Amino acid sequence: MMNSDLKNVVKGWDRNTIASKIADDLPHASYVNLGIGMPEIVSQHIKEGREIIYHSENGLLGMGPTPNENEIDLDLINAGKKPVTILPGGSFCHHADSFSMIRGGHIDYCVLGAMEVSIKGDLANWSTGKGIPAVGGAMDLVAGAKNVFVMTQHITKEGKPKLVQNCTLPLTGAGVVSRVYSDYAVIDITKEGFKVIDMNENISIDYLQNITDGKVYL
Amino acid sequence: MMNSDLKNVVKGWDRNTIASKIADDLPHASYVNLGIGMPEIVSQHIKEGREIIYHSENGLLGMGPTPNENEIDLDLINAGKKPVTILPGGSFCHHADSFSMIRGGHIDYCVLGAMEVSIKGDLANWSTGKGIPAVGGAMDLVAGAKNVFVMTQHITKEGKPKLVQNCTLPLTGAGVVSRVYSDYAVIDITKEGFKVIDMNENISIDYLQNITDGKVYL
Amino acid sequence: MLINKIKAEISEMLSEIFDGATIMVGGFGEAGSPIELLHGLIDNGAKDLTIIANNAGNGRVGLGALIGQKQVRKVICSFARSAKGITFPELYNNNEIELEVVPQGTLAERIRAAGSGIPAFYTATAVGTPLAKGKEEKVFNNKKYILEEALYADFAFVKADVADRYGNLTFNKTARNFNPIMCMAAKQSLIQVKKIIEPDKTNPEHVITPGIFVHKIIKIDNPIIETNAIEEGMIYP
Amino acid sequence: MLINKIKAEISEMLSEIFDGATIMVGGFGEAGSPIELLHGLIDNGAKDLTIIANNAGNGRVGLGALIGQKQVRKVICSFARSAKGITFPELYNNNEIELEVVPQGTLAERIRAAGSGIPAFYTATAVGTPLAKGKEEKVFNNKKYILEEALYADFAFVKADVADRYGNLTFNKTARNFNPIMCMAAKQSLIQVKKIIEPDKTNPEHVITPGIFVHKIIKIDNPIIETNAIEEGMIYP
Repeated sequence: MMNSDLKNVVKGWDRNTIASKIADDLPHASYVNLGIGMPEIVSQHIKEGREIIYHSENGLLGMGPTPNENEIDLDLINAGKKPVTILPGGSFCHHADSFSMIRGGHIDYCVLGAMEVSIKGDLANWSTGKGIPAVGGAMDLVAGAKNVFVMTQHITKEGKPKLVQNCTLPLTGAGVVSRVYSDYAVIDITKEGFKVIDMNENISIDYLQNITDGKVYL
Repeated sequence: MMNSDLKNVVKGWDRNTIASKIADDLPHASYVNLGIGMPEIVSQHIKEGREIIYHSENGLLGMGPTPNENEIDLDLINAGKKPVTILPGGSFCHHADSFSMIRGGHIDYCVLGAMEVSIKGDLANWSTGKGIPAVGGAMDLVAGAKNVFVMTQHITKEGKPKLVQNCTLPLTGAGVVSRVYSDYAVIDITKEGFKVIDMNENISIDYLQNITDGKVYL
Repeated sequence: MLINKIKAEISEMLSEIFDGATIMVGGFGEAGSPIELLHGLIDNGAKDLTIIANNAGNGRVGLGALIGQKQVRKVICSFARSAKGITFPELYNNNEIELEVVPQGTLAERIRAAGSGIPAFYTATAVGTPLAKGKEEKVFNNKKYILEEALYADFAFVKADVADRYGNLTFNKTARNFNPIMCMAAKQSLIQVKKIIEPDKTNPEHVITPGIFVHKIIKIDNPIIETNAIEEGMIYP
Repeated sequence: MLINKIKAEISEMLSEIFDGATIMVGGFGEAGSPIELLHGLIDNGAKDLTIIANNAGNGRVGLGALIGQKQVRKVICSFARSAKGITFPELYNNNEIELEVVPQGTLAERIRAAGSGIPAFYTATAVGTPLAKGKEEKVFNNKKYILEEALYADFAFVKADVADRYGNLTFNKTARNFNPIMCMAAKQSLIQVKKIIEPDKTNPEHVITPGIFVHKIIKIDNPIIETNAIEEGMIYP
């Protein structure tokens, strides 16, 4: 279990470093859905020579970057309801067709935030159990995408681990997460536990174990 | 039961007369699917002042008449695979969307041929039980259209009734037929039996009963 | 006589609305949101409504305004939380409105199913989560799925871009979203459009919603822009 | 590096085909029928195939030719009878080929279901008929429905009109038919098109099959016209 003294002692990777690690793992020509919030910056870190096609739940394939102020079209928005653009080769479709792309297993990767990820790959990211329940497309994405990547801080603001033996919050999906990218490590979900495939250069495996509720191994 | 002596004794309505009776019962602005074969001529008998929109299973709404020889486009065909045209206001769609129109209850009327119609509204029109079984869209149409009209000869070439107490051939649908238009009568399927709502001027109700296997009433 | 689904007045559009009706409301965010029809529904005054939509309204405009008028008994949606939401949270926190949360893709598919004659289908979405509670579970190819039922509606409120008098519709960019499938699922679909064209100007290859799914159309060529209306503090009525 | 799904040779298109594969073949009648890909499959020689299509081929061209080569173990279709059918009836009457008859709408919906992550759905089509035999029955709103399962495929063979290098497709008139949904249902969809355009010439509002459902494309700008080929007595190979 975590020692609360460790909270924020060692500084982890910043968001752009995490995003860049994710971007490096998205192969050329893959179809990708980036969750609202932190995952959106992944698109800024794609290596030269790779073409990635971004999908947005609201019927947009081939999503481009944020428009300039004078190019904003309120009929061209993303799943976060923010103005976006469409790239050549993109297309529009209705919501059922858009979710056929997700639910039918056609999206190669989705990248989502997390409140908790369990050692079995369970994900909780839609509800704290309080307030107005709102799920959006998260449950469809984790059930349908070929690979579910989680981009998250390793510990909560309160200093609690987000990678846990068992999720305590309502699940978004059970056994759905393939890989977690945190500020301290890149971790695959395996039958043997949290397998560390990349670790922050400033920490030890013991440190990582200490901030993780569940067995980590190299 | 029918007396075989009666076979062909009284001449019934011809095809165009039957088609015209059906056409008169299709309200203005209705969406209609006409089965391959005899039902196709119904479209030639629509009264002036009514606009009917024809649907063809292979993704064509707003089907128009047969083209002239020099206007034939082999990519513009109907469910019978014959060249057709499209009228202004028509549209193309894929097969699942086209059958959503049928199966989702959006087609107001379909008109189909029959081998047998039972007093409960069961329809057999796809298989004699011999040869290569082939069903096409018939089962979807009878299950999905709001009103299923049957256009048929009252008796078979062998002189047997087509309106029967129980179908002997494989069903297309159970309890699906609304109304039958034969060369001798127009008959509604009701709980009480075959209700005659129009009868050939040259026959009596006894004659009609004699060529029908199941109670007819006025 | 020619088929003509175009109406002149919002009141004609809404003449068959009744208390207790289930109404689908198209749009995702404000893109494709039929604000003028919703305001017409406030004027109409029908109550005890069930609303099926992706969201639960922003500010006191459109769906937000309708909910604020307490005309809505229940909302079925994927995401009822919104930075600009005022009326739904108020009523929800006072237990004055019901909420059924449905994953967005399941919502879309349940709507399409209703329009396609499918009373229920199996899906992997929400398996193992609280939203699967009470739902029939079945295994296909060693994977668990739950049974989801079709979502039917009496009316669909839709905003499209262009229509002809047959009801053939096209939409603008991501304003398409739920609108086409809601037209399929409702007994009567009511469409506000920016532009009306002659049928011979409709390209049959480009129609998104064929006229068979459309019942009444009204031209609103300069619709309210929700973002601006909320910024300007608009309150309807 | 740019995404480019366009291939130069039919053999490249078919490089991953294997014996025992399930292949969806688009087209309704000859409209949208991928004859050149089917002839490529004859040259390829893969056998023991399951074909999912609406029909079972005409003459000794395209699907009719493939069946005549005895490369097909089973056909799943709605209508295997045809005035011009030669090879399927021959094999069928000799019990050399299997047939699964599926109502046309159920066939289309089972294909779409596979592409949409729906392993099974309920439908009213075929209830009370011999084609409902062995199928699970369930009542919704006092009406009987049967459970139909998704139809998956390893490959889809499709003929489209225009493509760009991303695989965005449009079709010509009723040549659309089963093609778009088959692209969704197959692990790999192989497309022959008449014309290839630059992506910036693709109108994103008019795309019928988005590139995500397309894997390989080949340009066949002057495809065989089945009707003419059969009239002229063409026999492939």
